[in-house]
Amino acid sequence: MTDEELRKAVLTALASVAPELDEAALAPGKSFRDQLDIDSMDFLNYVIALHEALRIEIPEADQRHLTTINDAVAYLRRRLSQPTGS
Amino acid sequence: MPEFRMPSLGADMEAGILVEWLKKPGERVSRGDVIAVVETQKGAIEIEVFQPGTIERQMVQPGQKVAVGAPMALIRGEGEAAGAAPAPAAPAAPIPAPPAALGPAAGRVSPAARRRATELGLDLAGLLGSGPGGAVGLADVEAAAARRTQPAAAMREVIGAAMARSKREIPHYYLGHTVDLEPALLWLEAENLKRPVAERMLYGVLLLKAVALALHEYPEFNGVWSGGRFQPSEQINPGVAVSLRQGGLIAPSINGADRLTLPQLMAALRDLVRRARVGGLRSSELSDSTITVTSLGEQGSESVYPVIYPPQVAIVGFGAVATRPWVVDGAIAPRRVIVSSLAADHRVSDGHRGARFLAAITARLREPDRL
Amino acid sequence: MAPGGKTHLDRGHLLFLLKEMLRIRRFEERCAELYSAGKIRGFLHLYIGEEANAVGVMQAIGVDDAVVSTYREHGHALARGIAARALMAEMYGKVEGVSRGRGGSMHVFDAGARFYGGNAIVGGGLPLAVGLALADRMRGLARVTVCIFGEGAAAEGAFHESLNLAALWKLPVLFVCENNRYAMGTAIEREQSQIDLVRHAESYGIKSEAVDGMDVVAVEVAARRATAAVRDAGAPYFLENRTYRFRAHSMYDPELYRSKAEVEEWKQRDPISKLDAWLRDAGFLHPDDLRRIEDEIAAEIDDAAAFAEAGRWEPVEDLARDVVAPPPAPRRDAAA
Amino acid sequence: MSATSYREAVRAALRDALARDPRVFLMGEDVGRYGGSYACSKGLLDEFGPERIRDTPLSEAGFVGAGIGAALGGMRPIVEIMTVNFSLLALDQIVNNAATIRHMSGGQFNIPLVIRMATGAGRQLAAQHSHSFEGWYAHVPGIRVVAPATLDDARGMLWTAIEDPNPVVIFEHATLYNLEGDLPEGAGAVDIDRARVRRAGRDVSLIAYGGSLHKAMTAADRLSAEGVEAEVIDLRSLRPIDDATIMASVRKTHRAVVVDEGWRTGSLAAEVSARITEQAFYDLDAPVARVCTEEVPIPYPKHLEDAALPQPEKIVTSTKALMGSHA
Repeated sequence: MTDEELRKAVLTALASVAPELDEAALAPGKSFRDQLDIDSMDFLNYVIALHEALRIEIPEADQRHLTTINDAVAYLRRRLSQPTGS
Repeated sequence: MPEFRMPSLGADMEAGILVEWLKKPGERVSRGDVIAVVETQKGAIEIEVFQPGTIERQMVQPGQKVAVGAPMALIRGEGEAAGAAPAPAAPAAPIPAPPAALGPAAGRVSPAARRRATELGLDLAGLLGSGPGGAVGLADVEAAAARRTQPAAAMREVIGAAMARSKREIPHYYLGHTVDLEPALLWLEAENLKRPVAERMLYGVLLLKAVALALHEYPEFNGVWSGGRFQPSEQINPGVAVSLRQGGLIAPSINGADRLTLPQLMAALRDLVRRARVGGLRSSELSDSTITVTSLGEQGSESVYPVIYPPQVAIVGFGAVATRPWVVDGAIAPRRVIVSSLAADHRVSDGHRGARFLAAITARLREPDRL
Repeated sequence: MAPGGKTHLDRGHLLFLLKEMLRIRRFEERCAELYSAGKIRGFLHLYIGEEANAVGVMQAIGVDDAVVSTYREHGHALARGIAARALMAEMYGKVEGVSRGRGGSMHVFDAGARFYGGNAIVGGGLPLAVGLALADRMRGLARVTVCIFGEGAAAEGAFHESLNLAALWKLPVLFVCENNRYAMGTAIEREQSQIDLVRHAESYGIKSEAVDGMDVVAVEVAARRATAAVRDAGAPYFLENRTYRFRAHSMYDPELYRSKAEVEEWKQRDPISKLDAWLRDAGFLHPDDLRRIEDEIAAEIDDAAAFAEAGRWEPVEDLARDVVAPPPAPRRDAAA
Repeated sequence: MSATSYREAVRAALRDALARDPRVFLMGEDVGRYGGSYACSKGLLDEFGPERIRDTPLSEAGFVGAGIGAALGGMRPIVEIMTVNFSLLALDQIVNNAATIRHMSGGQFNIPLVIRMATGAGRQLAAQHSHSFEGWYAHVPGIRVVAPATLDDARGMLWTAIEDPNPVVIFEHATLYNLEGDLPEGAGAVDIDRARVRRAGRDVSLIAYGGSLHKAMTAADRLSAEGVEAEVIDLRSLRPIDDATIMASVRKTHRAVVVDEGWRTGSLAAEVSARITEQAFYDLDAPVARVCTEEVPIPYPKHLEDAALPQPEKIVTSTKALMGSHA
């Protein structure tokens, strides 16, 4: 997957919990938890959405790598290039 | 023959507008079946039937505004003869007039409002009028349009009315208690490690379950104030305050939370939050709560001083999880703690019992594996 | 013939008077026929029997003077010089009519002839005449306004107000009351406490006289005397022309209010027959002359009717035309 | 700017017109020696002489008709009828002659005549001297009808009316003659075609004219204190009615209250209301309301007269009723 495709996937997962999301207004390097008022339930649903879309397991400890668009793309690129742990 | 009547979906609801019937005449319905969708100030809500039987006749049509308690349909019970209703000409009967209580202007829409609604593609059927004589005016249409994109406005009114009533009528008392959450969180983290992402749990579930279980010992916090007295509830149905993305909040209940396992409770909570945020709550989920649990920890507030949602008599709040120096076994150690709080109705309970109720919640959280 | 001054009773003038009266009579007879044929509609008040008054009075005024008349004004208009074509076209309601067809029989207006209606509210024209004369007075113009009305108007407040004003302000108005004895169907004895109308005018200090309205020469003589007095004194004058209409008030009425015998009696005094007989007796009128006059009149009226028939209807899009005049120039905005 | 009164503004306008055009003259009952029933022409007799400041007998039909005749005869008469109540005696001349002659002469004759009259109630003059028949006159095509409600208009409408080739009836509300205010030194002619927004607002349009304008303004002040911003429209011209200004306001505010001292039935307010429903129906957010005089001959006692007439309180009440729960 290209970075652009990954970015799309992250935004899609995010939009499932924050439908009013305006991509243009989102700073890609900053935590969207504050920008989009994402609470832990939203965040969990976002992670689950990523998990379902990309079919990768995301350990709880790794969730902190998913809080900005840029971090998430980088993390997912890394994860997808490794053989899946499952 | 029993009548199906417009249910009261909240303390401030006076009427609802029938959006659609989901069951047709002649169809069998069981207790709990969703029979219709009704538009309220809170949004479209599915309403259930509690009377098993067969729908004999629908008495109101979509678009009609129906006062709380007004009959909407006739339901023929098991073994009851068809046509027992004294309405042989029923199918040809004209649509009943709206209840007189709605006033002469009910259903009136100003020309400007009608045009604006057309422009906005807004369905006028759901609107309550604030114009002269209760007619729907331009402002009502604009407000409805704003609500559509920002439901907060109408909800704010509902919350405001309920909270004002609460503060006016309920003599609140408040208690706070700091809970050492370290054991519970450690247990949860270990548990989550074993679980695939879709089955992970949030610590809020532990809090909810602890409250539900503690209510077994303190039933005076579980129930409603009705008819001038407290009516305890057999069922433990904690309402969970869910903040909505557009603002406002709603507190649907998880019925029988005390009997659900943590994973079941987590699933129920996830489902509830999702449905609360996209719409699609059931009427009973909004009217069945026997107590409310609210958590504002995510926003960093250390403690919450909540307001009771009438007709309930208590609300339990949780603040943020914070790491604090804590004395453990005579030595100071960093521990993650949380402040629990209780607002309760003095007409029903006293601070003494309230303090013990909070202590019981704390005790449950100390033994997470037993939750 | 010069306005005012003495009447010159030569043959030519007498034949002219005869012809003028005949023109009016034949014109109106044709109008009655065209009314019956549906070409003319609305009210049509015929002047037949009263022609001596219009013809006699009009001899006394000049082109600068003004005429204010009533709804029984075809005779006045023709005698004043308004073309039969334009008058007939007005009867038809055609654009070519003297009032562009907007007025019809009752509302003949002609700026060129200074002919100010065609006023169909009884008594309504008298104040207008007072105002026209007031304007002349204020503008220093030595003109006379002739104001013609019936005896029915003498019972209206406007009659008394106007006579009072004209006398009070000494305005050059010649009031000509054509007393045909019936205010529509009400005989003068049944509507006036003082049937000698001259005395009403005299009570305002207005010089007044009664004249035989069935005698064109008598009317002309009196009218010349009256206009001369108006010009000389710069004050109003009042003529009561005692006359009679031979036909109904409007086109048709059952004439329950007067006897056939009375009508027949007055017809013996027909001003046209009377002048015709007098001219024959005096040897002024040869039968060929009368035939020629009648032929000329018939040709004129045929022409007028054909002209009216061929006239145009105003487009309905112009309905609101001439309700108000456009304002003169852009105005300063008060908010500016 | 200089302090002046409505009466003085009318007088200044008369003096100006008499000085500017020798065809202009003033005619009416007691306009000369007496100085005008409302003292509008006081002093003009000395200045312009008895020919041009012409006292008339009590002959309304006579002198109004004479005014029409004089206009036909090339003059520019200003006829003062002492009050609208007496104008009924001249109604025939105004309606049957002034209004019709241009049309029924096929456009041959204009009637450049100005008729001024005092109108309205409010001074305990009882039933025969308190009429408001502006609406009757405004009913008639062929005349123009204006109602100056301000000093500017009292000063400026007359000259424009005199220049107009049509008969213009000017209604001066009798309670306005003592109205005081400032008038610019160079104040002069103003249009007589358009309504004017006297106060801008967003919530409701109060449409008034003449004496009622000031009641509407008072009501607007009170409404503002309660959070309702009323736009006040001064009709100024009652025929023709300036639909554009009215509709622009109603399209903005979506609500209208028409204030009219005439009786409600068949009133000018009815006309304005009908036009709004014809032209701005889909902009309305509430029914058009009217505040008119009660259907009773105006009584003599002050409390009853007050109760009969439109008042600021009634305007406020009617407006609030239109606002529903928004006020």
